[in-house]
Amino acid sequence: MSEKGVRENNNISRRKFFLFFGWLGLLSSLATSAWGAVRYMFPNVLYEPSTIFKIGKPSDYPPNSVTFVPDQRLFVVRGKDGFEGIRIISSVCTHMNCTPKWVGAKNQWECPCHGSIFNLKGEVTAGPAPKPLPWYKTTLASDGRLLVDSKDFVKPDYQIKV
Amino acid sequence: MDKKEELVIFPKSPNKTYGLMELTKTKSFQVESGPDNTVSSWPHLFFRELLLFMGVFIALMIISLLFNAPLEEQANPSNTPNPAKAPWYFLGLQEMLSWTHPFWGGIFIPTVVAIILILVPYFDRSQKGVGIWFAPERKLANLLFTIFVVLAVGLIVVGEFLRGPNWQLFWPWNMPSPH
Amino acid sequence: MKKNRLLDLLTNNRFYKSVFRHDYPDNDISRSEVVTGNLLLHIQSVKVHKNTIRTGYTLGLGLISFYLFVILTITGILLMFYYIPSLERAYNDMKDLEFAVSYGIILRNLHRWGAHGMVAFVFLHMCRVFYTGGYKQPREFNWGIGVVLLIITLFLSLTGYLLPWDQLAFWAITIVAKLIGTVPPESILGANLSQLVLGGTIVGQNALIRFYVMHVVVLPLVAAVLIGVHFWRIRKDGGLSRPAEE
Amino acid sequence: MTYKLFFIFGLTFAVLFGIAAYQNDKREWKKYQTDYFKMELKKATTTEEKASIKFANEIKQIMVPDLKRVDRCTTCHMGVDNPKFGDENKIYKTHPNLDQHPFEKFGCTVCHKGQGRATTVKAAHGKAGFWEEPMWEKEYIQVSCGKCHSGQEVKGAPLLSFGRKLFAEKGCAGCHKIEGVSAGNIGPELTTVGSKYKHEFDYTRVKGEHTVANWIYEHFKDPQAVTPGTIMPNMNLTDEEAKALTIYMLSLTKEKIPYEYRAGKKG
Repeated sequence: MSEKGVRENNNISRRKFFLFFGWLGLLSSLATSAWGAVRYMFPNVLYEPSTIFKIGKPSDYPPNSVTFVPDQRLFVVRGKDGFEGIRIISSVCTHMNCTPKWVGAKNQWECPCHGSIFNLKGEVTAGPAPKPLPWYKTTLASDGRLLVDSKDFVKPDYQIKV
Repeated sequence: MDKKEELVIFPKSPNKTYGLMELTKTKSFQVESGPDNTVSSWPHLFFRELLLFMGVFIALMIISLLFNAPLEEQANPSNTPNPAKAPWYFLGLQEMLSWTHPFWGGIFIPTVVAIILILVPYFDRSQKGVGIWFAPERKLANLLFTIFVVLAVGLIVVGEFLRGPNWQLFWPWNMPSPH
Repeated sequence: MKKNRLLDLLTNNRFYKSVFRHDYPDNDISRSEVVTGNLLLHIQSVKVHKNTIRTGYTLGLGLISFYLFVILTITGILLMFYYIPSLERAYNDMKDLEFAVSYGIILRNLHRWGAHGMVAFVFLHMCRVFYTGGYKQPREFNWGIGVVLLIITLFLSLTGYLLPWDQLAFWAITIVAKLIGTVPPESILGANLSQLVLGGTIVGQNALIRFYVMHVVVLPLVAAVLIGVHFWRIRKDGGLSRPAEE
Repeated sequence: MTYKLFFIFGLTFAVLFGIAAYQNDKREWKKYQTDYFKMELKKATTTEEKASIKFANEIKQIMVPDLKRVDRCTTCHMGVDNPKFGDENKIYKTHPNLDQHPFEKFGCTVCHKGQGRATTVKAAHGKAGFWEEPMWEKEYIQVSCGKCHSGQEVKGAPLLSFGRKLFAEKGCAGCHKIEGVSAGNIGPELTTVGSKYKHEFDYTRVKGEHTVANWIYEHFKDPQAVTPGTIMPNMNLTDEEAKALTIYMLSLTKEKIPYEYRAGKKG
């Protein structure tokens, strides 16, 4: 190969080297920035209400009743189903997040959206709901109010004696 | 000049007529023409454009990594900073406002300037000096435009760097620090 | 041979053809279709005059302005996810971007400095076109679009200036609003214009949402359309201006 | 040349994005949290306790919508509600009298000032650019007690109480009006003097630091020296008396504290 040919060959391989790393830098940066944009979309702080919150005092809920607490979307069940104490059940239908209504006459919750029906244990007796309504863990706070943890699910027999 | 003759790819005889007989497989569609002054957009133009984009983004990224965008105290209608300045690109306007009735400095002059700018090509119709930086044939136009640029930039510089509390003139090194 | 079959499988189907509108470019017809069907080569011609790529001629100023516009659009859309144009939230959202959101501050910095840069480069681009006589026939109209684009850039920058709702923003916009109110006759035209811009008589919630809508929807849309026309005219007016050829 | 430039730019791109990612990931507060977890691990006695400590970095915040505050102070000051940290250095130290001022109700900045949303040391303490309310230092924290505690004597705030007493004793009430306290009309009204902005004061004759607190303090020590021509007499106050009065003046703010946050009210 002539000297000129060698030089040209070198030039071409140099160019290939530059192009490869140039594109590598550019594309890897694009990937990084895409990942950064995804990361950006997940906030590090939330301004949502706490999942641990206080509702009323036990005395606010009469014996043998089911009371709807609209702000936190739950029912306070006192008495009923052979229990003495207070139990808290979610009022968010497990099907499509509608709010089932308490029908005292039939002792069951009926969801208006797609007709799911939940019995006193929270179990689905009819309709499309895939899971029973969850019961929330509750404790008595120092000021005498009920402290509910809506992330902590308990069995239907979990109750607070009053 | 002898080169030019070589570039005649297909010398024609004046005694004959020619017709297109056949399309042949070649790499170029340049029939009957010598080398022109054009280059392919890809890669020559596009690659340079990509490079320019990378350059712009690199510069912007470096600035953004080094300096945080300004954010002062929360807006407070009862607490006017002294001096209160418009964004820098409007400081020329604010400077003019401080001399005249706001309408003349702030609305009339800028509107007239914008209209004149749009109409420039219809006044300056000579075809000389196109595509040449500071063409000598365009001395007057360039001079007028330079006056406009100097005024526009100069007013901004005055507003940004020489105006202090109560819109008084200060030298940059004497500028009282805002509280 | 095997490789070709794989390519054939990938390219010789209706989906590929519906996207690319031509066969795999392994013959001249397909290759020419690649050229004619390419969006970039639609905006810019397949071959350009040498003068176009002379760095010293354009200095790339127009393209820099366009790139900044693109960067501003992207960062701006991302910032919109966290920014809420309300008096209670706007300033706090700025603080959150700085202190609590991943990559929040770098996006804000890119947006802010990019906006300043765009104002400067659009102006410099105009200077370049003037000093090279680039506005002359047949490019008169495109020059006019350019001037309008400069004005839109200024207003884009101005409307964005209010959004952080800090002292700098508030008082700058207060001054500008007063300025608009002085269009004579003040009591009829000026007062109404200022009312139109602020949505009231003070720089408050109504002004903030108006500036926001102008900043994120109206002005960018107008700018994008005009930029499209601007580019189209460059090609239709015969590419970039250049000296007459001997 | 073009290709060489492309190579350089490509690498610069990668480096810059690397820096951005690094800068974003390496936040000041993470170091403080990690240190806290390490200390917690050292203090843990049972294996169960040790297992429960997770080195998870996250921004913590206390939301107090009533007071329009979001305080992220506990992101670094993680020991404030942990009784085990009573003897630690001041970054992690347990906060005293938590039962009286639970910060899930009050937040931090309502008393301490500073910038609640900030997560860097300088900015959070109100010492970095454009924040009107730097953190109160040392005894000046008593200024904040005065916002809710209106009685003559405030327990734990001796200087504030002393200042209030001095205001009555030194005859200040004769010239100055404080809504609900005095009705003088010779000197300027002082009802909201603590809410005045820093730039509303003239610091040309102030010898020390150019802060509102220091302006008021020096003015008490020698009114004529700070405001020539004022008719306010020099009361020959001691340093302590001047400081007590300054603290009282600063506690007179426009800030509206909701009913259930004020002292002596149950809620």
